[in-house]
Amino acid sequence: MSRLFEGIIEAFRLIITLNPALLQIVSLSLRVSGMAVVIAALIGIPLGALLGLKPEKKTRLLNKIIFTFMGMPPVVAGLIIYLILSRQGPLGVLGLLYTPTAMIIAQVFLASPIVIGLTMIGIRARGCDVEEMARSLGAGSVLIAWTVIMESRFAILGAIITGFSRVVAEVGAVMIVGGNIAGHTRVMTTAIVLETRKGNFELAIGLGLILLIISFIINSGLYSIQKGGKNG
Amino acid sequence: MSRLFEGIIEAFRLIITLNPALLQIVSLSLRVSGMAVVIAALIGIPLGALLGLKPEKKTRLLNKIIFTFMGMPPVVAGLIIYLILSRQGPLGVLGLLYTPTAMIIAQVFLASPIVIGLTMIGIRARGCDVEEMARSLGAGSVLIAWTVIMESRFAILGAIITGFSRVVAEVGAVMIVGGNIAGHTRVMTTAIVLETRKGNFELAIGLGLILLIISFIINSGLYSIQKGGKNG
Amino acid sequence: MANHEEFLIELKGIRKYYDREVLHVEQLLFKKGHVYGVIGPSGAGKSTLLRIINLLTPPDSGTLLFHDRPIPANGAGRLAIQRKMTLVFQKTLLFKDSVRNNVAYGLKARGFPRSVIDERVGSLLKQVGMTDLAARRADTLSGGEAQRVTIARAVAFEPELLLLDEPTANLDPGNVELIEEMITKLARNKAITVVMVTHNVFQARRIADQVIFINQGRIVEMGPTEKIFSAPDHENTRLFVEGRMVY
Amino acid sequence: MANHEEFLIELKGIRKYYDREVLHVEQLLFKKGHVYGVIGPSGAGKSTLLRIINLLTPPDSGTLLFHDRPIPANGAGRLAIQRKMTLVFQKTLLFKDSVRNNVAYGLKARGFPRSVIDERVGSLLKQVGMTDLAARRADTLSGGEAQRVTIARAVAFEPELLLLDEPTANLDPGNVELIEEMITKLARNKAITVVMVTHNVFQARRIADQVIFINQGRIVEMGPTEKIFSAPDHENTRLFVEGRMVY
Amino acid sequence: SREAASDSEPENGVDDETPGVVKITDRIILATTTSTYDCGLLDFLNPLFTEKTGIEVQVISQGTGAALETGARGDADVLLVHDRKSELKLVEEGTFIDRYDVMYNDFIVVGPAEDPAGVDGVASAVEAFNLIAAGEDIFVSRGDDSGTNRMELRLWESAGIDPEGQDWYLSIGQGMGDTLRVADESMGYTLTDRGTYIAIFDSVELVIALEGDPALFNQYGVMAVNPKEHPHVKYNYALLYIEFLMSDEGQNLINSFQVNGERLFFPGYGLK
Ligand SMILES: Nc1ncnc2c1ncn2[C@@H]1O[C@H](COP(=O)(O)OP(=O)(O)OP(=O)(O)O)[C@@H](O)[C@H]1O
Ligand SMILES: Nc1ncnc2c1ncn2[C@@H]1O[C@H](COP(=O)(O)OP(=O)(O)OP(=O)(O)O)[C@@H](O)[C@H]1O
Ligand SMILES: [Mg+2]
Ligand SMILES: [Mg+2]
Repeated sequence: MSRLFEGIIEAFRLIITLNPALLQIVSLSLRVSGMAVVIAALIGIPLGALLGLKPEKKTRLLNKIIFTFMGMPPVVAGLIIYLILSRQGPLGVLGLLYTPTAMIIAQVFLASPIVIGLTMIGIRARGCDVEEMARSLGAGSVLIAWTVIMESRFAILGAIITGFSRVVAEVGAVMIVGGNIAGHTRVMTTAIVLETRKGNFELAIGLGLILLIISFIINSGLYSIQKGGKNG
Repeated sequence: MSRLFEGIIEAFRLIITLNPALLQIVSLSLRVSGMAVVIAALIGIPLGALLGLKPEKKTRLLNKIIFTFMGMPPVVAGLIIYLILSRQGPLGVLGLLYTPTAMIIAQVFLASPIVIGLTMIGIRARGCDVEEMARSLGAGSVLIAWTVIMESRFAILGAIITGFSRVVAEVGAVMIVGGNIAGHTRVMTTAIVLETRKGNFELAIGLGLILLIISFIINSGLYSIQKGGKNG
Repeated sequence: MANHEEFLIELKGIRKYYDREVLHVEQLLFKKGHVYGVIGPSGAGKSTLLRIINLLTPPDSGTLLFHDRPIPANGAGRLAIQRKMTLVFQKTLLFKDSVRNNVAYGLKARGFPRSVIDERVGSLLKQVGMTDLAARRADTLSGGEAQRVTIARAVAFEPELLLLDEPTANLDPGNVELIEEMITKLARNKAITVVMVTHNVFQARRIADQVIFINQGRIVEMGPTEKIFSAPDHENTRLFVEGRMVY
Repeated sequence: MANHEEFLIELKGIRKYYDREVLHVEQLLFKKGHVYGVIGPSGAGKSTLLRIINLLTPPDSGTLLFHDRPIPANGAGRLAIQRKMTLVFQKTLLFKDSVRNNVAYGLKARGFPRSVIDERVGSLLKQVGMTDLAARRADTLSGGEAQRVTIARAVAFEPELLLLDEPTANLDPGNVELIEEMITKLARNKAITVVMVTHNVFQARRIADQVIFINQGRIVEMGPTEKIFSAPDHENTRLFVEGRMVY
Repeated sequence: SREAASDSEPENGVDDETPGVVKITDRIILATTTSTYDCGLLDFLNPLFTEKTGIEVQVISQGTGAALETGARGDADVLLVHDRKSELKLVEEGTFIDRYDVMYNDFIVVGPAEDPAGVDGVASAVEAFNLIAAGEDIFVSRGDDSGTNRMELRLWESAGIDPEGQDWYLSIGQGMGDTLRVADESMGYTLTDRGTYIAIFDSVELVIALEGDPALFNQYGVMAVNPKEHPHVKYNYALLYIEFLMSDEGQNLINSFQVNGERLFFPGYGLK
């Protein structure tokens, strides 16, 4: 176990001494997963709200499909995006493979079903009553949506956090479409896998801890936004 | 793209002809992830319900910690379980490494925070009122918990499905603690990674599709249980 | 029949089914500036009627006319009409927000300027005796407090048609009087049409010009308040207002 | 004062604060088999009082005695006492289940045999006129229907203490009479103690033996019903019951 | 048999474990690199060993570093890896014993068919690396401290070039198969072991740019985990496995193994 401590200490030493390579990896992780979650939220929250306001009977099949897509293996998502973006693929000319953009696309693909599905569940609890109240008070569709979302904001926060958790911890897709190129597309999780491959298990765990701490800080931030949003 | 079709057809041919190796892999996937989710649900639903009934202010730190653990990279979870179960680790004598049991342990570790966190969110929406009503009607703590859970069953179904999705699609942890040993600890996702590594992308995607179809069937099953649970 | 122009809203052949027919209204007309009391036993279809008028529940057949024109199925035209009316739900529902923001909601939806909003909200909270609790989160209010806030929220933007579903069910006599005064004043001074469902026949008698008695989804009788209470055409109406209807 | 043994429940020095003090009861005693009417303006603390008695809201100070013994803080003893009483919430809450299962809930919680449950539920649904809707999902009921179901659910297991928070607020005169009869019968025939909060002073007058008037968290006056209504000690009591209290 | 091994059967990871009628009496865990496993060699050899001994071989294929670490922790019984220097060091330290040079193949430089750096016709790897660096053509490095990666870094050193951090030098920290795919997609060069290249030859457009340089020799070793360090390991069975691989039969089998019509490994020690 002492080696475990060494590994963790080594990881923290790297962070505390502001090791540029590690900082760059951390910042790329956050940019990629952050951007992916923002996009997934912009897609998923309105869509989830829409579905959540429909009677459950009508959306049953769609629900099941969305839930199923939550279980998309990241490797498969990565491969699909890879085949599309690869030189021979339909969008090969864009030259997006092995770029952060490709990683964002793959993560949006993975996070969206989660945000949609969990938003929908959250809004089902009392969304319809809120929608009717808002409508009766003369709200247009944008304000109705906003109101419904704000009334379920704790559940939607959960949807966003769950989506973020999935992508920031995910390695299969970003590895395939990003290529884990040092200084270019290497993120925390791919770095962890690399250290694992090299047999530096303890350093890998140390990096994992750093990732968790960062997640914790981000979660706390999201939490306070949610609280502050409407006199919490 | 024609190769993609070939790969998908090949995957389905394997399933339709009841290829024993593939069937064995599928069944192991389901047994491992199914068992992990059952355990995670047994841990997570009561715990989540308990937290969801507490005033949000009191559980804020705990919430954040649970949300953070949702973002545990599977590789790191796998490494931690590995170091514990490894011959030199504290539980090495049990000889659990590279067994399905080890894989279940790792997946429970990954699924529990999701089930806890999402159950908690689901129950917050109206759990306290329901709890008080049940208490006032003379329910003991078991019946109270049951009632609260049944009243939020749609949200809890979502929690279970999200947990299952995460672990059935996960590869980092089962690869490390299971070892992807053919005929013994190889599951769908590790098989997909193996095929990917060998360049058989199309077969990998085909296997991914099969996994998604299985997820779909399971989701549909869970759905009808939820509907049947208490007269629709 | 009176000049057609006076009619604010008209229901024609409206029917609503759930597991059975719960509402069947051949024709119903509401005049501008009048106060209508809707009475009837539990489950008669009163709330369903209000919800249909407020365009929340689509009827299974029939049409609604607003100022003599059919209401568009969707789009800006429908929203414009929806904005001319509002419904205070039987089941009090406030947004998880401050009391002040709840009352301001309809005004904000209509794009009123901030200063007008502040002023109206302030004055309304005062009228319903909730000034002290303006900053309170709405979900901590007592039953009667919440009910007063929903009423303030509904009248804030002075709708042409105010639909009230048992709005004083949780209020004590003093507060009931206060709300009743407020409502009758709105009808008189601003020509607001009020349709109020109430199980309290005395209340209907106090404030309504016209009373509609509904039973088992049908309008049994509609007429001037005094007539309904003193000389109703139907036996059931008499039994109901005397509290002697047997179920 | 009467023989101590008659007291079912006693409150001593109970105080509850939120942002301010909302309830402060020096002493309050409820006798077995009596019907108490609790009246008072909106926000007076009536619901808070019932919730404290039902052990749902812990008071910030003071003690509750049940049959002269303090109520244990938790464990089987507390559950046993909790099972001897029940509260019909002001805000109607039914479980997302059939009407029948809702009414059966308290019986199931107490482990009544299936046959007894079926029989009681059937008879109660008949009493409140809901037999036809027994299989209906509770969340599709009308306001008054739901309210009747909550009352049936509460009386099904014949609690020693029945706490009612505006239980007929959404009911029409005929149904109100029905429920009132049911409640007074329970008190008379089964010696059930009833504490009923109502904003309807006439109702309090009709059914209560004793009336408690609460204002701003304090018990202003408590006494036999006729005394409170005809010769109250306090000016405010008189103003309130006459509906002339000014806020 | 040779036929079965030389068609595409072994590439099919799903199809490869049809349990024979052999009665399994015990199991050992073999930690190995992806290069020996993914090409199907072990799926070809191991059933024959099981048939002989009744011992099932459970294969865990990892990066070389992870495989060595797994062995060092006592979580495997026997290892088949290709990082001779580290292996010998660990044997010296007593972590592993009974190490033998079991087989070898060679590294090759592969690149796009257009050969932008003009490597074709060059005889030495160092020279080829010089040309790639001079033309700033893309070079994909495994960057995972594996045997292949160390070999590549030695070649850069010999060429007197420090490619680290250069725009054209992509260090990706992945396995050989993945590295070949990245090189293929980014139209770059890379250094690979011949086995992996032949195994995935089908799915990439890369061609061999340079081969045959004696400097590109790739030795595989087999060794057992030292039972003195880890008393629970199945040392006797591990020895049986090592004996099997080193036997004439085993060596012949290795020699006969083909993928895509090409021999992937040569028995024994290469640099005689
Ligand atoms: N969670 C809370 N936080 C702050 N104030 C509260 C909270 N709950 C209740 N109150 C306040 O306590 C006071 C008493 O509430 P209570 O519900 O007991 O009133 P009530 O007498 O039942 O009134 P009503 O007749 O309107 O139902 C009210 O002013 C209410 O706003
Ligand atoms: N979604 C639904 N499914 C089935 N029946 C419904 C549904 N909604 C309402 N109903 C039934 O329609 C009837 C009329 O309901 P409505 O709410 O209009 O009654 P109401 O006159 O307002 O009664 P109350 O005075 O009790 O509020 C009731 O019997 C009710 O049970
Ligand atoms: Mg109604
Ligand atoms: Mg109250």
